[in-house]
Amino acid sequence: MSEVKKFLYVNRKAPYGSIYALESLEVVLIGAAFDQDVTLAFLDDGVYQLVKGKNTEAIGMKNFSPTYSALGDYDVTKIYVEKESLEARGLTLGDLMDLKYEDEDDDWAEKDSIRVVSASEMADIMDTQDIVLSF
Amino acid sequence: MSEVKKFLYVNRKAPYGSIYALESLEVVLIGAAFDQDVTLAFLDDGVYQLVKGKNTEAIGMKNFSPTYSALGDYDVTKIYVEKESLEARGLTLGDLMDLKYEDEDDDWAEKDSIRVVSASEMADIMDTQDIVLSF
Amino acid sequence: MKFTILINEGPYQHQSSDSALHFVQAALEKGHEIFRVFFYHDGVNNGTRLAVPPQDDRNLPKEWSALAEAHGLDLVICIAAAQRRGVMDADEAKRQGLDADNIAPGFRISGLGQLIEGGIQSDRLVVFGD
Amino acid sequence: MKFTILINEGPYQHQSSDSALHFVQAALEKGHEIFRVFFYHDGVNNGTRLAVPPQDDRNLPKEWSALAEAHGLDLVICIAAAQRRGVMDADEAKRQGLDADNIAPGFRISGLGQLIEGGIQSDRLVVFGD
Amino acid sequence: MAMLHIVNKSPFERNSLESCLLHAKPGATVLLIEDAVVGAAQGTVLSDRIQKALESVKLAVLGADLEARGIAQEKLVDGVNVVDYAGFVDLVTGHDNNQSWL
Amino acid sequence: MAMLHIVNKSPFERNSLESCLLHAKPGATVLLIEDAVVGAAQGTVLSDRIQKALESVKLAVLGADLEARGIAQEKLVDGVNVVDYAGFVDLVTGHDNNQSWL
Repeated sequence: MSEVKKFLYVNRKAPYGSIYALESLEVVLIGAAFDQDVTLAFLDDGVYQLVKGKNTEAIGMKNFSPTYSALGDYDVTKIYVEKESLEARGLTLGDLMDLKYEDEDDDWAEKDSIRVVSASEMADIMDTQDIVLSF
Repeated sequence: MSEVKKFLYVNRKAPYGSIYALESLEVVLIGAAFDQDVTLAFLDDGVYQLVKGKNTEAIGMKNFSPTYSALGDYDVTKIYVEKESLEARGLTLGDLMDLKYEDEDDDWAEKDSIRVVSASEMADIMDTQDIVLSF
Repeated sequence: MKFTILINEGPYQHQSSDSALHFVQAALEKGHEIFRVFFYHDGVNNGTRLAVPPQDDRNLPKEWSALAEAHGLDLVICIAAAQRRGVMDADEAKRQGLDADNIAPGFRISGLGQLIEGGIQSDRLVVFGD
Repeated sequence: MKFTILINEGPYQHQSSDSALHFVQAALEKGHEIFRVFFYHDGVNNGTRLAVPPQDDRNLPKEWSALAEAHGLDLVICIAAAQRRGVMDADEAKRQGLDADNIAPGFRISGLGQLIEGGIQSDRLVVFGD
Repeated sequence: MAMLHIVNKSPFERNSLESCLLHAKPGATVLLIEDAVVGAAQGTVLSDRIQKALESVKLAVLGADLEARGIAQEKLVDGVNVVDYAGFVDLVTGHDNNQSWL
Repeated sequence: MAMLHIVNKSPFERNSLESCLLHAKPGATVLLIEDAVVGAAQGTVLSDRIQKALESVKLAVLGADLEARGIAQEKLVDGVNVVDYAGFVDLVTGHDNNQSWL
């Protein structure tokens, strides 16, 4: 049981209306320490979690957007966002935060963590996982 | 503030998957003692609350269907069910429990509590309420 | 105007307690009266004094307690919903033979009739939930 | 096979705790092993000993405690989620300066790593939620 | 009478806004709070439905919830009004009754 | 690999079944539990969608939840399989992985 497993975190809910987005992120951060093969999927209303320019002052909650930017430092570098979900909500990649990581296998070149994929590609990603965590 | 107010209980959720249906019913029973003008509305998935022939043994929960039949005894006699909601779910009035009350203004004649109304009629019913309780 | 507020969800999991808190604060600032805040379903979980959220997060039960103290709010937890979910005051814990209670200051446990009375006595009743 | 179960919702409000309980019972009857049941989000509220549901209703925290005792189940409550929502064991209550705790027998409080470890060590992880 | 309808869930995820609009009478106001605010944006699969709804009802969104989801006011469907919590209170007192679509 | 997808919400209320079916690959199984079981009935606005889904995936419902909602097995769309909790366990062990659509 010491082999590396493929863990997928599926995010389908908007942030702040419920706590799932925040507490899901807390699992990802803790899970990063276990050296497994981690992938994050954002689809349906989950894409709102990555929208930039949030200001939570008036709702009195902590803005946890900066944590997504730190994911690269935790070696969480595979972040898939579904194209159809963005389009249905009038969003484009430009509306999302610019998440980066440094690729240690490529002389620490800075690369994009977010990859926009079709629903069909997302289905393929889901299909090949060992553990799918949804909240 | 001693006048009678119109209280509407709006039921839009299926039973057993969540507790709202059961705990809504508990409010209706307590509220019946306050001699207000009470109406119950069942629309969207709320219509499943009134479907007959339920058996909750295998899910290990108490079947609270019989409580709906007791509503007439609590003078809760206006139960509106939305036609469009039934139709979308392949249900007819015949699939629902046969809820009755005895009309004290009509020599205690037994009458139907459930009235199937259109969405437009439901909108009119909602519009004339003082207090709308949704769970 | 006189308001009664109904809260159907516990703190944090859903935004309803936050939204209700901001609504009540705004209503008070406008000079309205809050006749009662009634906590039902998982809403009863707003009334625990054992919550210790992270330092940089809001403490919702404490915010309700503080608001109640500052404005004399009547925060009522439904007894039936509270029994199901394990929210107890000292009397109720004793009556049930339990060895502990967890109710926060400013909250009281009472029956569903308090919700209906809130509806009757207030000009407006607003529901916050999932 | 070896299972880990994740429960994201509290008892009663949603069916997830009931569904998970029946699933675990069925898995045990088939001879499978339950490596761990992890309670996250409002799921931590399954671990209170202060719940007193009506006599004719099931007592979910007690059913979990009983199942844990009968089969040596490892019932783990997430510490961060529990702190937010007020589920405390004696040690944690003391550490936080609280005057009471409410954890039910058979549950233990630990970190999120226990969930990840459950995923790694088990053949299957099944999630129950809202 | 004019009624205030309060919707708090994303219309991309749940049917509550759709059901609300089916039952809101002309002259009513529909207030979007919490996750429901995302439904008022331009360029979504629901924008036309929102535009059409504005022919018979008034639509408002809670600005605090809009900001928290990173949606700029300029991105709202034309005719949607933005209110703060004080405005939310005024909407409740300014209508004869209200209903939350949970 | 064949995946088990678990859906627990009514498809008349939420988008989770729709999203699940969009992502379930041919050969996968979709299990409906809790409130989701109502989606497997005949004669609903979704029956055609369910019928079509059966061309590429297997569909099962948890009998315990079906009974609790008063839906007779004869009223299910043809081809939908009914399982008990033991059958639920077998579906989990009989597929390579599983995903809950919460």
